Amino acid sequence: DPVNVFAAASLKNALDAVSEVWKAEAGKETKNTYAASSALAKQIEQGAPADVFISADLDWMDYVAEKKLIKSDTRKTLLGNQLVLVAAKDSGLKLEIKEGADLAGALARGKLAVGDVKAVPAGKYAKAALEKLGLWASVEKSLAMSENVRAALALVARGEAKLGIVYATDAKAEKEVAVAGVFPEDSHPPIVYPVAVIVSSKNADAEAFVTYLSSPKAQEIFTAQGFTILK
Amino acid sequence: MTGLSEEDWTAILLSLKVASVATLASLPVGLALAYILARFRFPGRTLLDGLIHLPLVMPPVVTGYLLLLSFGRKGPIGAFLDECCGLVFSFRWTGAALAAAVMGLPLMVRAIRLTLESQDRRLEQAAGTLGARPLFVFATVTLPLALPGILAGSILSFAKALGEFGATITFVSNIPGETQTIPAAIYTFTQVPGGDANALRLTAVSIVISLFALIASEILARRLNRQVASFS
Amino acid sequence: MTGLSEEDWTAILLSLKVASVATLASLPVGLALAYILARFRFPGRTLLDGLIHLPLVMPPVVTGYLLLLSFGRKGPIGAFLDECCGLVFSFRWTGAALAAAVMGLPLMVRAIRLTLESQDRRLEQAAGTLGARPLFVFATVTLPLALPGILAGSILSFAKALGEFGATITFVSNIPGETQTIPAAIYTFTQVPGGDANALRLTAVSIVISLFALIASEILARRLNRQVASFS
Amino acid sequence: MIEIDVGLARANFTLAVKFTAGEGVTALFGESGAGKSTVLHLVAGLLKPDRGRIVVNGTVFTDMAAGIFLPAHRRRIGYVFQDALLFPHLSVRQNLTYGRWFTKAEPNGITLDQVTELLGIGALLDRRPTTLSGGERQRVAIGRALLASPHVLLMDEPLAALDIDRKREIIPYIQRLRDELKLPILYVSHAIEEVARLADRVILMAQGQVKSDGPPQQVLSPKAGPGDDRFARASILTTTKPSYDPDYQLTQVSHPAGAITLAGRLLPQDGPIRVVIRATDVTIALSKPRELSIRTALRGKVSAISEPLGAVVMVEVELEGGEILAAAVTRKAVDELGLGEGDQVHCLVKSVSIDDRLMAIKD
Amino acid sequence: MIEIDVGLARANFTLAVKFTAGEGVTALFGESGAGKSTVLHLVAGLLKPDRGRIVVNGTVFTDMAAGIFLPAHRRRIGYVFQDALLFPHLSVRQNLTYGRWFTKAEPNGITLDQVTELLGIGALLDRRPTTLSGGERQRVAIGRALLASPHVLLMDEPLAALDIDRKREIIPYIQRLRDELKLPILYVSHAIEEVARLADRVILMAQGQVKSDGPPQQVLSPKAGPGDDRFARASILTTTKPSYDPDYQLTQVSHPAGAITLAGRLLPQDGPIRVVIRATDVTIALSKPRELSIRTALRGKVSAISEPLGAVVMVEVELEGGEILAAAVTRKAVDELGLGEGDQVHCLVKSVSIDDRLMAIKD
Ligand SMILES: Nc1ncnc2c1ncn2[C@@H]1O[C@H](COP(=O)(O)OP(=O)(O)OP(=O)(O)O)[C@@H](O)[C@H]1O
Ligand SMILES: Nc1ncnc2c1ncn2[C@@H]1O[C@H](COP(=O)(O)OP(=O)(O)OP(=O)(O)O)[C@@H](O)[C@H]1O
Ligand code: MOO
Ligand SMILES: [Mg+2]
Ligand SMILES: [Mg+2]
Repeated sequence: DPVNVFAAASLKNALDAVSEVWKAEAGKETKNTYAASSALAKQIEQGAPADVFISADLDWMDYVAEKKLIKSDTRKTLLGNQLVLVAAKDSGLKLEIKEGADLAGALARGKLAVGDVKAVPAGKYAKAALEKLGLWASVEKSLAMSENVRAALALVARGEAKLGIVYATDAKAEKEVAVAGVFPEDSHPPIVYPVAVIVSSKNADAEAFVTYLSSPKAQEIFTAQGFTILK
Repeated sequence: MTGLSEEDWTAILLSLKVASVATLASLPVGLALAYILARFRFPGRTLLDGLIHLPLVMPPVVTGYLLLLSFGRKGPIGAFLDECCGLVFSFRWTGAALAAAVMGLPLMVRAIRLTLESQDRRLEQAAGTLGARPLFVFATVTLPLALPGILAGSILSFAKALGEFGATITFVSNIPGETQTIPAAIYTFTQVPGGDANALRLTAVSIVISLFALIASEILARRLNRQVASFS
Repeated sequence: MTGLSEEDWTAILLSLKVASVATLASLPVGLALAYILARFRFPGRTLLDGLIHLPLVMPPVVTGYLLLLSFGRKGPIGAFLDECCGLVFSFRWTGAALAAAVMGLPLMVRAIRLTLESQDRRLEQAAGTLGARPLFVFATVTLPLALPGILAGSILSFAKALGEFGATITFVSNIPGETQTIPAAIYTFTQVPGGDANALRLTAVSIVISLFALIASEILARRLNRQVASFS
Repeated sequence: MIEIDVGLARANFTLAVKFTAGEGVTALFGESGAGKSTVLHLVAGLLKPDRGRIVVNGTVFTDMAAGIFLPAHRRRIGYVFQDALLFPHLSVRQNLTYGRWFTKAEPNGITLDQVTELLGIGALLDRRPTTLSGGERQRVAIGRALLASPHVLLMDEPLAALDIDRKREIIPYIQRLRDELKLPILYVSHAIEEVARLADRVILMAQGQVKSDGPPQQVLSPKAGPGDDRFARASILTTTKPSYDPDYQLTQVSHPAGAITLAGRLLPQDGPIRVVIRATDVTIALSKPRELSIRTALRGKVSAISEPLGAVVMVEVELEGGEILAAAVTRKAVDELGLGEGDQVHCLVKSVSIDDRLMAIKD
Repeated sequence: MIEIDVGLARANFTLAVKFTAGEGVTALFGESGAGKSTVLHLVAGLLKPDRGRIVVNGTVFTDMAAGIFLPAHRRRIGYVFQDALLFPHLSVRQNLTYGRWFTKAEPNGITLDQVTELLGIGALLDRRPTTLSGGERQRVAIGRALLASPHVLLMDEPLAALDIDRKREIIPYIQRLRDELKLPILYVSHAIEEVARLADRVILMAQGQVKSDGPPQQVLSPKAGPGDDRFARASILTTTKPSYDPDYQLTQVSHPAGAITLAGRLLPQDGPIRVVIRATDVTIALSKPRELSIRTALRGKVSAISEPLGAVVMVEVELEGGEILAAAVTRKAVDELGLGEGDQVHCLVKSVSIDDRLMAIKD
């Protein structure tokens, strides 16, 4: 049987590639199901036939862990990501992001597109970082929150929003935007993608796949997509 | 040639199956509800009406979540149906069909109800004087006269089923080959860089399917239209 | 008491405004489209019909994205409307209303079209013989006779507007007080572990609003129903 | 046998009728809005009265006090509605045979072929009702009711939209239904001649009430006539022993007051033959005239002359044998002839003015 | 003035009619399905012919060759439809006044009060059409058409659902419209008497074709009559100089062949007065009779006797002055009286059998 992987939607490109390599190497298959981490977590709670869960943030992995739905010994933190400030490609805008940076000035009364600061992981990180850097108050009223980080990116790419805060992985692939600045690592909680095997899984290959996710081959694919590998 | 991957085709065929089954399965239910709402006054009627509209009023994600809670493997209805009839919805294509049917139901019911309410009820009464029992009247007069509404309701429901996403992905997730319908596949594409072209291709497929369904319904409707009077 | 925060109330009032404006604004458009589809045969008719159904067929997110492309500040229509009439949709509640209107349009058009197609057209012709110009006939005969459909279409559109989420958040984002409607607020709650209770509270508000709308429409409809013949 | 005693209150209209109608045709007669159609709806079970009973052929259709209300489909009625009410989604043929689903082909039943032949709708069978002319629609509605093998017929102005030739073809058939199948028939019509010829009993209605009720001789006779309309008055004479003269194609029937000549040949029928004579068709002569084209002269003596109010007075003549014949005569003629009660007179009736085709007479 | 020359092909029916109808009432007469309503639809602009022209009062309504098709709302017609077609969402009052929106109150126009009075629908003004009886609906439909101040009236069996009293009240009004407003009126009816009294011209239709077309005298007269129906035959005499006898409430009009007595009083009108006499109402006498209640005896000589086929023959009498009067007489009477062409006869007509109320005579 293929391994049923429930993964945050933003991992699709990378994870599909890893699955392919794994299939070629180990002869085993996975079936990858992508959705918002929140939806996946609740579905696992309701008995979804998942073997492996990869969340886009800690909160939802903690949620399933608390309900004792994952094998805690298989949990690990797989990947990291960076938070960047993006602007339209032709704006030529560059901004060093630090305490006291003039983000509001750079916005010039335009909108700052982010993921939903309560709901979407990228949004939550963005809010944490802005607060940490003391910029929150100056831009709070300018936020345009989206259902997911890709939608936020689209707003910048389409010129609707002046600036956006997204993952480096997304910024990298969108030709219409340029990275205007990178948020310091310590300005927000570590951006992590935790992974674990589900308690109810009876698939013997599940743990093997999780292990494979940390193999050099897999890591190469992840880094190529812009993810960082956490030690 | 088409630029569609095998996975795309799987999603397309699944969507067709889900939308067809959802429409057909919700037809009798929609018809019964429309009939009850159109023809009877009883306490709780407005509540029933409100209930039917719920999938429209609630965000699809909430509908999906409520479906998950009630029709999931651990939900009360889901567990019962599993036990009694071996009918499992959770994380199956049947669940996707259920979600689509529920989301399309208010549209189906309204359309049918509209034609039922605009019918000249004296025709039913005339059928009664000829000896037809109520059920026969329903089958031979009420139902045929409501066909335009049934057709319109089916088309709306089918189209909605093709596009339904929020409730489906929340209820039965997005499992390739099982619950990954076209909209779920599109969603996945939009969540990663560079997926837009794929998303648009699939969207186009949806549109073509719905156009075919529309054309078929128009042809049928034109046949029915004869019953409306006009001098010319 | 109600357990509703100030932000919740903002979302509720906004949702009411958005749903009302969306319904009212789409009425004339829906009416015109329904009339054209019901009464005229022309090349491209099926295409127009298909176009109207698109918001149903496409995942809402895609609809929202297409709205962004066309009605956004940089979109061709959006730019034009901004320039000519100062009408801006992006990140405004007007955009949320536009999204809701577009999503509800297929429902509105179908309902109106159904009643238009089941009308006895000889009544319009009778009005013509009495000297009424087509526009007057439309206003005094066609329109009043289509009221049940207009009412049904409005209710469907209003309910859909209350529940619309995917297209709205994609098009105009989720800005508290400006574009954060009830569903957007609910969505936010559902994405936070433990937010379910808040989400349900807001959902209940939506349901209550829609029930009120339904009751109002039922009362109106009962008045109109007199025109259907029956012996008893 | 139809027994009705019901009450019904509507916003603008109150109905309270009570009558019994035996076998045969009972005509409901009366002005527009009098409540004729409402009575039929009540008998058909399409309307519930506020109070009262309706019993037909011994079956209790409605009894509000006992909480009985037999649904329409169990009443075995054939209803020809005032506005046809054909099923728009069915072909003419399907409309006609709709009632057939619920009745085993009854031995006495009329067949589809007979109905299409009688009503002249053979060419319409595959058409849709919306493409029919007004009269065609009405004929299909009649056929649909007949083919349901009803035990009671309710007919609401069934012939109003038809041309005279077609009317004259259909009326004898309704008479045959009445006579052969012994169906009770409730028949609404505004045409006195139709009513006079067909009805065994006439119920005259006005404003939801029965104003007059009895055999047509009585209800349509001078004293009880509806309104002051001389054209609405007719007398009905009971005659016997028809004999046919094939040379002149005339039928003679016997009446105590003299022979009555009718044009054409009577269909074979048992029992007495009713001849309806309109008051305007009767001429009064003091002596039996000669050199006149009139064939029928009935002896009698003047029994009453109505109040001399307008231009026309009604002269009632008690014919030999006791039946009353009414004649409409100008007041001037009464004066000039010096007519008074008790005078012996001859009542002249043109045979040609008696509409034989309405009487089941065959040319 | 209405000029029609059109063709129309339908799946089961082909229409090809050509006729001209002057001022006054033109009756369309003919069996069910003959195409009468179709002609009205064409004149109203509710139907496009395949070919042909329709010109009314000098205005080209339709000219297919020239690509002219005036829309219905610019034709200024008043159309009384065969099935009423009231607006179900409007009250009776709103239905009645619907046409008023498009016409400035015209000097000659009839008022709402007059219409409700004439049609007896005053009590219905606030009702909905679905709650009306069949006859009430039809009356409202007539009122609605009249109130639109039309320049042409199209009436499709407008009186079919009405009782006789109501009919007799409405007909004189239609005559007044004809005479005072000089409206051309196309009038479909199955009732010969209605047609005979009202029509200036009768178009007899069958199977989509005009079978006969001319003044009623001609179309409804013996030779050209519809079918073999003696009841459909009537003669029309042109009379002058009405004089009224207030004592007896009788009107006498002059005719070269003798005076004709009518019951009641003529409404004041100019010009000659048309008297319609049904063939079945004429009795032939060889000598002028006495002691008879008949008031009218017209002199003339037999000009033709129809083929002696059935029981009844038509005797045509050329009255003094040249007009023809048809009498329906049994063949036996012809033989017994020894009637032959050229014989001098007296034609007796009962005044009471002439339906004065259909003639704009007032009691
Ligand atoms: N919409 C239609 N489509 C096809 N045939 C039609 C349509 N309307 C009428 N006809 C046919 O055309 C013929 C003439 O119809 P029309 O209504 O003119 O008859 P009519 O003379 O008015 O008859 P009636 O006295 O019964 O009303 C009929 O045979 C009828 O069946
Ligand atoms: N649905 C209704 N609601 C209220 N009043 C009604 C309704 N139907 C009929 N009436 C009224 O009841 C009265 C009797 O109607 P009905 O139809 O029995 O008359 P009718 O004798 O058949 O007249 P007609 O000869 O004109 O058909 C009328 O005054 C009519 O206005
Ligand atoms: O009701 Mo939705 O926003 O089409 O999934
Ligand atoms: Mg009636
Ligand atoms: Mg007709």
